[in-house]
Amino acid sequence: KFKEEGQLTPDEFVVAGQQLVHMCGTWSWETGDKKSARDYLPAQHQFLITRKVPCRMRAKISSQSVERDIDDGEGGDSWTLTHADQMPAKEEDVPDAQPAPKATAAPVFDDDDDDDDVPDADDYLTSLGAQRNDDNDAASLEPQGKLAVEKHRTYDVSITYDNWYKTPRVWLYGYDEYGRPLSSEQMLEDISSDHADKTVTVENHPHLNIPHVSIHPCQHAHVMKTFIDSYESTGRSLRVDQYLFLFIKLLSAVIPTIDYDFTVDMDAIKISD
Amino acid sequence: KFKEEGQLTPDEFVVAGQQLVHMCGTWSWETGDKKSARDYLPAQHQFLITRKVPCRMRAKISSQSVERDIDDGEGGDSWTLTHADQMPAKEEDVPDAQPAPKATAAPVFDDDDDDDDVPDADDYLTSLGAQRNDDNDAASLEPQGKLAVEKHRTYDVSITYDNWYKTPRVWLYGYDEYGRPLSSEQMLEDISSDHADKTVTVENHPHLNIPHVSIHPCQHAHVMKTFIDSYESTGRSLRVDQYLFLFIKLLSAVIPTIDYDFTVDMDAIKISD
Amino acid sequence: GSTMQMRFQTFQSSVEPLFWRELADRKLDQFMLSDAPVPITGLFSCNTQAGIPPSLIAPGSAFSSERQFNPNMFAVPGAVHNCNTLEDFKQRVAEKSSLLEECAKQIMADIRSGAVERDPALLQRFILLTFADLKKHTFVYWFAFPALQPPTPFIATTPADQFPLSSAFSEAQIHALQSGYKQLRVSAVEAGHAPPPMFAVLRSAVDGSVVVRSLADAMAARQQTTAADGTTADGTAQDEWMLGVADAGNLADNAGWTVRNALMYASVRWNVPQLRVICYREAAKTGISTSISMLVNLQTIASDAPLNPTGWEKNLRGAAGARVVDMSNLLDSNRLAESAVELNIKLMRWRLLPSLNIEMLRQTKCLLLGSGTLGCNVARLLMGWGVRRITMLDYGRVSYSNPVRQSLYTTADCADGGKPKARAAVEALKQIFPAVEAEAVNMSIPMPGHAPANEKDEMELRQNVSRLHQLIQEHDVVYLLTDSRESRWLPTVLCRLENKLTLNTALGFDTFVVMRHGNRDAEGHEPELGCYFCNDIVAPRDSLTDRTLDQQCTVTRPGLAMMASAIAVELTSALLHHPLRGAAAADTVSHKCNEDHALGLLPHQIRGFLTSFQNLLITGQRFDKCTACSPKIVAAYAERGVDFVMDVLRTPKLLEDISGVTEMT
Amino acid sequence: GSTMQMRFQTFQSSVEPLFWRELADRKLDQFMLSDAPVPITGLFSCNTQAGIPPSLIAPGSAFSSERQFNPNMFAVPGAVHNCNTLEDFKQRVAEKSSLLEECAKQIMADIRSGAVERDPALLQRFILLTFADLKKHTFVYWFAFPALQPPTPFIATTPADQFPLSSAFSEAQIHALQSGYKQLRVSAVEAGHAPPPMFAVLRSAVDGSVVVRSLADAMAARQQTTAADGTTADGTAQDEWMLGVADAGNLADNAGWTVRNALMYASVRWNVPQLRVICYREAAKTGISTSISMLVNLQTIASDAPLNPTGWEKNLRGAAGARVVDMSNLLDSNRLAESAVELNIKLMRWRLLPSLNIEMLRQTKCLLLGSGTLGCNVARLLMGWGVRRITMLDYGRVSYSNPVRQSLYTTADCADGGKPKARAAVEALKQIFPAVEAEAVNMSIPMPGHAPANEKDEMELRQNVSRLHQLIQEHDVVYLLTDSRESRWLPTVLCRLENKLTLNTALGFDTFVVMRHGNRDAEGHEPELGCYFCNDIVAPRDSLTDRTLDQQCTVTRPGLAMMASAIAVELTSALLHHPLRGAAAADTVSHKCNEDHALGLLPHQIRGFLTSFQNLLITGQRFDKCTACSPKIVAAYAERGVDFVMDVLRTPKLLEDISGVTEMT
Ligand SMILES: [Zn+2]
Ligand SMILES: [Zn+2]
Repeated sequence: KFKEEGQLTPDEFVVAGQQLVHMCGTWSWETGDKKSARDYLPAQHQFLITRKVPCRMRAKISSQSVERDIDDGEGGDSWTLTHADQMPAKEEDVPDAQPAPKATAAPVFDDDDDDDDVPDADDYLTSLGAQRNDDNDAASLEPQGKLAVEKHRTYDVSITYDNWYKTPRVWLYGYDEYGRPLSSEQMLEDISSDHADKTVTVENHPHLNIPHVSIHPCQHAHVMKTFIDSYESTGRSLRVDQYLFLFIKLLSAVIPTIDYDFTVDMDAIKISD
Repeated sequence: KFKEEGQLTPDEFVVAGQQLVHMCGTWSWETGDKKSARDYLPAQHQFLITRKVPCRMRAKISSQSVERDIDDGEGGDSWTLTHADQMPAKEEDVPDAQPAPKATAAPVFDDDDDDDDVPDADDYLTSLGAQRNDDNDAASLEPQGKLAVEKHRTYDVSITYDNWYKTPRVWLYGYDEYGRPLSSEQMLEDISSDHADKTVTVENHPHLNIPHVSIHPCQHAHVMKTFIDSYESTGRSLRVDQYLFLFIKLLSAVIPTIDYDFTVDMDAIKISD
Repeated sequence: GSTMQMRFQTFQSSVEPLFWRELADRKLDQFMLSDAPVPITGLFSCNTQAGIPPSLIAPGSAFSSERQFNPNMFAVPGAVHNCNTLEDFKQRVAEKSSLLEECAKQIMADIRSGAVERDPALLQRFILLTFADLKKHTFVYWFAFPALQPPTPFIATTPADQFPLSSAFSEAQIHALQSGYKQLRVSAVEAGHAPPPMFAVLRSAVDGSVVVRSLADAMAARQQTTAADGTTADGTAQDEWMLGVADAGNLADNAGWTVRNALMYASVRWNVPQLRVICYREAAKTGISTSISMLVNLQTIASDAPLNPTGWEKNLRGAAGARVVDMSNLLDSNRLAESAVELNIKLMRWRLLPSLNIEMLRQTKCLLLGSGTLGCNVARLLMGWGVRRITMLDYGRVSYSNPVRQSLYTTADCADGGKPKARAAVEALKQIFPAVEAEAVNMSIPMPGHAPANEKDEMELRQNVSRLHQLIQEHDVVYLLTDSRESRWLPTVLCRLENKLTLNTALGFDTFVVMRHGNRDAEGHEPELGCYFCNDIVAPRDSLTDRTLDQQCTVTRPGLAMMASAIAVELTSALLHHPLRGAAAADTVSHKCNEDHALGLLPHQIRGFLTSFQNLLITGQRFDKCTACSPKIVAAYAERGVDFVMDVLRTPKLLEDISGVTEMT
Repeated sequence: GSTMQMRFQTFQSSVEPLFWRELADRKLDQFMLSDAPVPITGLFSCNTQAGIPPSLIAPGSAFSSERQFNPNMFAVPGAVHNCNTLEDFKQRVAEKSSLLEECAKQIMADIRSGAVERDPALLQRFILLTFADLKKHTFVYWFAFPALQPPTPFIATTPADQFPLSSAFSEAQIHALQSGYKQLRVSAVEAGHAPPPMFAVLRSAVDGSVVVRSLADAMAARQQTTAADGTTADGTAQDEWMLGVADAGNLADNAGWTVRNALMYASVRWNVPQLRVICYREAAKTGISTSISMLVNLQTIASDAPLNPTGWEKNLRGAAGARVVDMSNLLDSNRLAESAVELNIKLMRWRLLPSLNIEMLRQTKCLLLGSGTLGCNVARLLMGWGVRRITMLDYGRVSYSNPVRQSLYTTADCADGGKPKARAAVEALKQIFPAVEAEAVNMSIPMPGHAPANEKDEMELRQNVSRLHQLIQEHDVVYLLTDSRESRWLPTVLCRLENKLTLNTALGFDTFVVMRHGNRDAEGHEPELGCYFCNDIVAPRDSLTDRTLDQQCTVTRPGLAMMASAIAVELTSALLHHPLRGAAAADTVSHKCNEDHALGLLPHQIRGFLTSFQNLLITGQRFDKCTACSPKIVAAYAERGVDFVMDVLRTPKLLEDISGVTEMT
């Protein structure tokens, strides 16, 4: 059935989720808000989450990525996506996990009070008890020094089951380089404008009841079907428990700025095949 | 102005009201609910009222009254009224004030428990402390004996000033023969069906905030103008302080069942002229 | 022969509705748990008509301390004893003799102290015992108009046929009496006092001239005379003092209630064996001609004489007992709302739509499948037509994006994950119109292509099929207002089976369709008109591949839903007023099949195009192989019921096979 | 040369939004005024990327006692000290050294008691000091990750270039390490425990095989060996014990923060002078290749040695200080509503109307004259389009007949004579969409033929003229939605003068008209299109004699107002998106003057006929002698202002004289 329609049943979602958690350590099951639990899913397996996934590049920058229209065969409102097999040309610009930068010296603090990242309005509150280097702890290496840390964001990525569309649905919640939550507008900066305009919305997370960026699932089954067909056309066969790996490939097409390698070895699907 | 348009200013309304109160003892000014006071009227002269005006005949019975259409000169939705000078043919059926019936005997109580005018549901409450004739007071003459009292209703009639239509507006609130308030439906029984269907509505009294039967004032000025013209065509001249006498004539046309003689000597207008 | 024991026409209490509201308000704001007596002011007039009981009115202004007096309305002092509980009320009733006795003593004290001469209203004190059930807006009450009884009944020596004023007074005297008393009352009112309900009259023995004096003045003047009977000191001129009493009574041969205490007063204070009493009555047209007068033998009242007070009002059964009044229709905002809304609708009938069948609409049961943008507006509009029985069905919860477009929700409904929509909608309907009989059903509609996920899900889906069937059976009109094509399938089948009037509304971005599904007529002929699915040869299924009006990611121009909802409801109303209802033939602008009726055309489909503000009326014939309304599909459901539906949920293509579409293609 | 003082990469605190909501909820429901420390659970992982600070996460589930563990997320115990007031918070900050000291003592106690071996997470206790401003949804907070400091800094004897695992381990050993620790964590989780963030490793001196053991097992095994350095009793085989620490750090030449207390632990408990420490790091793609290891010289820690704890997190300025976070956009329902509504509108643009100018609509100020059936619906629809600035004007109060048809009111608004309509409407708008900038104006519109009653009235009317003029000046779009013809006159004149986009809507019983008044174009050319009054030659006056659509006794079919309101607002939106706005030429179905744009035709008038569900698009030219919009009338107002209006109120016929209509007839 999942091959025909690109959809999953709730039970299949759980199976595929178990496989994802097993294979990729960053993913884990969450219970979420008990009041919002869906009874067609086990209480302990309501949705999947992986926290603090790095995202270094704004979509604005990466939007020159090579794109390709996958014709949905019906004309009209075509489903524009950056094809997974053809990652952004600038991907190389994204610093890789290795080599790690060296911490060269004691942290250098930014003395510029006009730093626009630091809200001046909070001066009063944040200066409470503040003394620069009040505990002379030479052995601690602070992350905030600008020389040591580049600007980056992180995202909590979660995958829920959408009972209407019978597909997984992805939700993103972002933090800035100081660990502060991003606004919806800021999060949308990380979505390529093509998708931000068409398929990405800001909605309340069904289990967390907090607004998240989400890819609207109305086309997921359709695209997953295309993916599965394309995958199997190479002679391989996809098991339902591998569905989510392919699904993450789909995400990487729509939101390429997020470092999915952090969560999944994107080659795992070939390995486990 | 009142002759041209059939309208009154608030000040003229007060003048005409003073004249009515002066001439007809049953009418008096009321303050009403302070919160609902209109600031274009003196606090003590918000509206006129006359209480407990008798009404003996249901409109159902009197609706065979002779009617005449006063053509409003514009065709269309003509203003149907029972002309004031041509009171219902059956008016003679209404017992006159004289001769008064004789109270012949000690009151005869209705022993029929099935009497549908007396709510059985109230039995419990109304039987509280009830003992028939518990104080043997032979000198009191009770009104409820059916032989002594015919079925009748009474109405509180009030006249407010309508600042939109710049005319007086009449409101009726009725009681049954036991002094109990009537429902809106019961009150509408006393309106001839022609008017009940067209110009009489049940609305909240603007100063009492209780639903009353009211004649919608949208045609008042028009009809009053017709009345005034007709009155003056006989060579007489109408003063503004006589407006309300004529207005009550208008009411007697729309709601003929109410005994306006009780409140106004309908000939007074000629006398005071 | 010519003497008779006097009898007195009682008051009938008459309470203005505003009085009860004021009592309720004061109970809540001022009295609270206090049941101490509270002074109130009652009113009576001496302008009453024969055949109508004299009223003692408890007016809306009874509690007010700022009083505006009218020379023709007599204000009398009373006290309301408002009990906290019905038990207290019963207790007070048990003690009612002592309550009356106490009041009578006060009256006698005022007589003896001369207070009555300064304020004659003190003679007409009254008692009101109440219990206010503020929840039910019901009031139990009992009035007493205390009358003091002399040792033996008062005797009138004037025969009843000489009671008319004209028997004892000339026309000029009557005129002097009327204008004199009027002046007395007017000057009291002008001085800021209540008009006095008693007065003294002096008729000159010399020239028969009649002068009206206040009681106080009369007392002073009479003290200057030697003889108690009004004879002057020199014994020559025997001017006659008389007592006038404002009399609410209207019987030709009996005095009214106020005269009773007046005679007690005169017995104690006037010190004469016999007195002419004028029962003063005045009407707009007849003047004071209905007044009566008579000579009454007064009595000597010993200072320790028992007062034997009487005066508890009889109830509606003529027995001594409390009365009860239900003011909920006047004081209860829900009832107020109800009558106001009824008025709205009646006005429509009175003015412009005489054929409007209000009662039919009121009894019509409407089932709204979907409580979103369309559902909210349709429900509001149905209430506008006086429809009372509305069932809202939805499965969702109210989310923050809803209230702006879904007119029954507010932000408060969105907190904590949101209230179930159907419930929130019903709550809102009740706030708008408390008398609405609205019910909420929180369930999802089983849909082809949306197979059960597991056993538990299947069980629920099966229940939902049955429940939906039952709901449709129980209603008269069914609205399909959901946001997907496939969710309309099962209701379409069920409505076809049950032959319910079915209104189907769907929105595009700037287009909409409102249609009625065909109904069988009274003879059971199959409908001419099609359903929502008649134009398609593809069975409804998971609508990912659908590109119909009701696309999944519904984005529509804000005004569209109001337009479509309004057309759906107006069409409903027109259909309900047509004798054939849903079986009526379809009108188009150029081809009117139905005789004109006030509510207009009865088209099959109205397709609206917002970009040009145009609507097209379209008639679509029934398709014999329709995947929803064709006889074979309906028969399959009739035969296999829930099992059939479950098969369809799993394999929508089945519909094409059963209906016969598959063979065609 | 090859030895270096060790430094440790700090944690960065990262709080999930749900944590703050949970804290706020618990503060309200459980803690109330208690500020006793409450246990919470933090999370960290050893999968962090270079360049990104290691996070200690306070998750939404931090307060939950039912925990679900993940082998890759390390749960560590913390305590939140939530202060009642900002003053309390400051006080705690002043005492922060002792708070830290206390926690450090607990850690040392757990080390010495062996508790750490049973539960290694105890080593990574953390402190969270908070003050929650629940009204503003603002949280002030300060984390401490207490680290115990040895008397002198720890020294690593391995040079940094030999930190990579491959310098000390073979590939097989690395693999054994990874799978061994994974197994240790998985079995802990399967047993319902948190994964241990520390482990022991034994490398065989014989075959170099690597075995991962729990700390507790290692302690037991090591006690069986004689030598503290791991030498077995017989002295032959020197198996090497090593300490593994789950390390959130990601620097190539520094250990992360968790290693710091781990070294203190080892110094106290392992009783060896030197130890190889594995800073265990693991990523999805790169495995554990970013882990580092080094030999560290341990120290002897006297039982009374000072702990010198450190670890208060630096704030965003790099100074020791509190942080503040404003969660109102996530936790405040008003903000939630706002973003949801914005989404609604953005969806429209994204999907179907790329030209939609959201910001323009948001800034457009709309004045609604009349808050009845039309006004309520128009206001709702404007919000649907994202219009935020809405002024409702009315003079009436909400009565019981209103809520059913006037969609912003409920029965509750009708009590006690009713709230002023404009105010009640604005309150409702805010409940629907809290971010709306709605204002209420309670005033009547001066009308021809409705002359002032007296001086006071005149003064008020004069003020109302000025106020209306000012309101119209301040708004961009004016809706005429009143229920009489004459009340539309003054706004028509003022809108013409101020050249405002004017939408006029009027209802009959089953017909309606929606029209826009003509506007001057940018060059100041007089408008082509007429106004509401252009078709009449009679000046507006007291509408008793009017038989126009907006007849006084308004009775309309319920659906009509929604249709007309929707058309009025949709037309507005189309006009606002046209470069010429109200000066755009008028389209009809057969004659389109404006190039197609997404929002459709721009007709002058839409007349709707409900009985046939048809709308007619009509164009009416401006009438040069119009009693409202003709230049002479506008000039008369411009010249004489309020005085002119007062004359018109008294003598409407003046309008016919001035406009020149009189001469014509
Ligand atoms: Zn069909
Ligand atoms: Zn004009």
